[in-house]
Amino acid sequence: MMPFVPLLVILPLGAAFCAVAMAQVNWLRRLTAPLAMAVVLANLVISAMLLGAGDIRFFVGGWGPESARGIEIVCDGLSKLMAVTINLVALVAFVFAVPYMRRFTKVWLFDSLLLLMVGAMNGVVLAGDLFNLFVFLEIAAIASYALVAFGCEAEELEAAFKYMVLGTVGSAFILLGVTVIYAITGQLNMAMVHSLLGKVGPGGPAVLLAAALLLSGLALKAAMVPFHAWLPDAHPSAPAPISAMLSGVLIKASGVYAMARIVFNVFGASDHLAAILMAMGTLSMLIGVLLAVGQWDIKRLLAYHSISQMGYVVLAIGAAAQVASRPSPDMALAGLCLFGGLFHLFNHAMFKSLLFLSSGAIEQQTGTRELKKMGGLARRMKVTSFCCRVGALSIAGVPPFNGFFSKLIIIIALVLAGHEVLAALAVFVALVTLISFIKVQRYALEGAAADAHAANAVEAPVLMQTAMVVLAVICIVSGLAIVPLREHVLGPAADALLGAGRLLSTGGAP
Amino acid sequence: MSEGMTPIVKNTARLISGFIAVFGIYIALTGHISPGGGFAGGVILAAAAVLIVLAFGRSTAERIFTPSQCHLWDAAGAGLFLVVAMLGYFSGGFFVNFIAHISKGQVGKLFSGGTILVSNLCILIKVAAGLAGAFLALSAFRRQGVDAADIVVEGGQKA
Amino acid sequence: MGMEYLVLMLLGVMLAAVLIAVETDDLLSSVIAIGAAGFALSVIFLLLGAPDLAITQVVVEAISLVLLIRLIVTRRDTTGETETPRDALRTALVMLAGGVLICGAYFALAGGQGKGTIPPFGQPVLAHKAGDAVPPGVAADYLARSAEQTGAANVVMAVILDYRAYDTLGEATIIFVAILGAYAVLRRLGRRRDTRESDQ
Amino acid sequence: MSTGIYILALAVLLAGLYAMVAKKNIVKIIVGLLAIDYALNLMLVLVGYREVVRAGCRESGLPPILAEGQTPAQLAAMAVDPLPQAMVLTSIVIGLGLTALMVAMGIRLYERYGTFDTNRIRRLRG
Repeated sequence: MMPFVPLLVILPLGAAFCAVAMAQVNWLRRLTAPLAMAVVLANLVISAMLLGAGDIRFFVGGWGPESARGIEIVCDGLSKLMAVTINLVALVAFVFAVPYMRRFTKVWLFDSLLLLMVGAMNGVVLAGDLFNLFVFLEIAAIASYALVAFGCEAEELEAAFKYMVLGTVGSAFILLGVTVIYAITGQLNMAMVHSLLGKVGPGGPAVLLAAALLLSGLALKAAMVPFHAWLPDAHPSAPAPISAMLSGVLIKASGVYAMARIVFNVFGASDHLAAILMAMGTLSMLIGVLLAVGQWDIKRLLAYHSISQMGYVVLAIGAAAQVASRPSPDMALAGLCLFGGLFHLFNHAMFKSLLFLSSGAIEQQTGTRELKKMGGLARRMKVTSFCCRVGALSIAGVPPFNGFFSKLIIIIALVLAGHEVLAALAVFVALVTLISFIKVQRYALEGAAADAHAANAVEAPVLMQTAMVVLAVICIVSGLAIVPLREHVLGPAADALLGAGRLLSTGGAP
Repeated sequence: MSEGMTPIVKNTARLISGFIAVFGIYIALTGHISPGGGFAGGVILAAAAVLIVLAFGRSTAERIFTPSQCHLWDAAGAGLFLVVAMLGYFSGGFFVNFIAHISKGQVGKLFSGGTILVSNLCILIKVAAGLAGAFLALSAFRRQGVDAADIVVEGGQKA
Repeated sequence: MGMEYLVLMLLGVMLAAVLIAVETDDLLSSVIAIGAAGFALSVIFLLLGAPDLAITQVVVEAISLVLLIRLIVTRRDTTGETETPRDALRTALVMLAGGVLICGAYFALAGGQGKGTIPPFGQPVLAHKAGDAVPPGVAADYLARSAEQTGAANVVMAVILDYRAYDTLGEATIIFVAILGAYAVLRRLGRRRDTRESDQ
Repeated sequence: MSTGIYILALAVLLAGLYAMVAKKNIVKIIVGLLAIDYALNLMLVLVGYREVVRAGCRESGLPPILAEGQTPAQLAAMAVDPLPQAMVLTSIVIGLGLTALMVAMGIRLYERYGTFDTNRIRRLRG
């Protein structure tokens, strides 16, 4: 299995280079989308096969483990979970994009930019080296800036520019944090840095400075609440498959994943970091949902819900860090928190992509994003409305769907960890989410058509339906298959984070 | 002709651009033994192209290098770099400096450092073509009149 | 020793140039001032033993200046800056963040050899002495063994294109993706007109 | 003294941050991006800089390039850190790419709105 790991990054990057070259030849230009789909499918197969293999450490350039001279690619449980999520959503987005992107010019640019973004996100989740992580974060970010502006309309350019300014500030903080870490330890390899930070004293001022810089930079990328201003503009402005990718995986891979990796595997879970994560998570959860309730633009509403739902994940991860940093940590409880958080992360990738794709289908068929102008779509767009309903029920946490289980686990874990108030807040947010999505159902799918466009809407093309149905099925199945998922995917992912935490709590902590 | 700058600038550019290009290639070729490297060389080579675009105007420059060619070379350079990296797969890893495993050459001479020389050349091609193409695309948006006409059409349709 | 003062002086020049660039009203002066800061930076690189970076910084600076001047030269922005209450809030926020950052950096730097601080200027982890908590790091290895392991005399190139070539793949991809993005943004029309008309 | 160098570099960073977040002109924002980039690159190089004691007096470290007649051991004892320089090279490239993309967006925004002032470029609510 080992030689296949770097292919997750190389294949999309190489395919993107090929796609650009192919697009310069007339008869090859149409083949970029099939090439992209084939490559992402291959990636999905590889990452699914990796699930069965153990943890893999791959040293690029053949420089062995003894000195960390080269760059290390780490493929542990968490990386595998993220890789499967990324490639699954990317494949669905590519399939959806074939009919959807017909309206746009130069689709080959879209294909190669999206391929580069997918490759870069795979690189992020496989990185075992801090600077390498930063480089791939930056590729994914730059590709997403360009993709948000892909329509070249005034609002899209404005949103992309705003996104780009804040994203660049975030990257600057991350690079400064990496600089400080390198200055203290002289290493960039995450495992090496972790053991050396234990030696120089984890509570030292420089270590705290580095942690603050890295966390605030990554929080900007993850759109946690004090830093969330760009998200509600950027995500709705992008074309629908890109909105699905951005909300579905980019904020997770380059925000939440990197945050969890750095808190647990580089600095080691500690009380301050856990408190920061929990505060950010709670604030995002509450403020995101409260801002979402008043929205009438369907894509903006979904974008605000992304902030709120990512708040759940960060809150759960923070609670896990808090439990793991206690004097006598209850690792089973920390594992439960992480299990809930990571399960919600996976579920959110599925249902939020589904919702963005169905909103894209609705926008294309009715020509509007305003909820008030829609209406009665359930009769005219049966498949799309079915999928939209599945997504809405999942995100609202209605029992048989996956969102219910992950929220339930997070709430139980919070209660067990002694945070009853936060658990109550989480329940409250779930209720508000439900209300907000009842509004979507009421105005978009039920009732009478508000104007001629909505009245004349027809069902979306077959490929778009296929993409949405695949995600809807996953939403239903993953809710029911929770036990095997925990066994094979989510359990190893939580262990990957807690493994290092356990080392720290028995070994080097002061 | 109105396009481009004055004849003085054009003649100077004609004289100098070749030297700039050669210097860029030199910087890239000797990257592994002296300061420089593929990226700096590529930017210098692109500077020669930028000089041509600025001095002679966009349409004259497009007779020498078209945007399509720039894309092609850009992708080819990046692809070749990846191919060099992938060749290492046969000697047991990714990005292995397989040439240096066979023969390192004499340190400080041109043919040393294995794949470093080849990679520098790939990056030179990639960066030069990419930046030259980007500058061509940017200079298409020079005149305000054209841009303004576009707004009216677009805005009219949007409203 | 004198070099430290030279660097400090050049840094002062750089800071002044950046402040002028940020605060001046004329956009062309602003761009030229930031260019001056960039060239001062390349001299600092040269003084600090980084000739590779000095060369790259000079040429990149030249290209970025051409790009920026291309942006402003035919586009006159006659409107003055409009001030809103939000701007004052943002300025205050930046000042606050800056104060926190400077304080944090001061504490992270102070204490010299203390535990968990950044090593003082001129004595990085690389210049390890016996008894330090942290071993000399990966860089010592690169310096001592790159000629033998890669055959390249320029250690920076050996690091970039051999030890850490995977990063360089990322670097090449970054410039590729940025240029591709610029192309995407610069398309005259993002959406096809015919389909849009038939939609409406 | 040595702290002063770091603090000055951070001051450049803050000036850039101020321009990026609080300034209302697209050109000023790009200028701020460049300034942030300079400061970050400078921080990295400062972190890798090293003074050596030769014949009793302190001298600046050598560039990490093996010159004629030098042995790798001498280099290891006296050269500055090559790894931050490699990182800076990547960071410079990132800065150039971001600048190119921002200039492209600035041109399009000017074309759509007829101004560089972001207070007038405000159709979105957030």
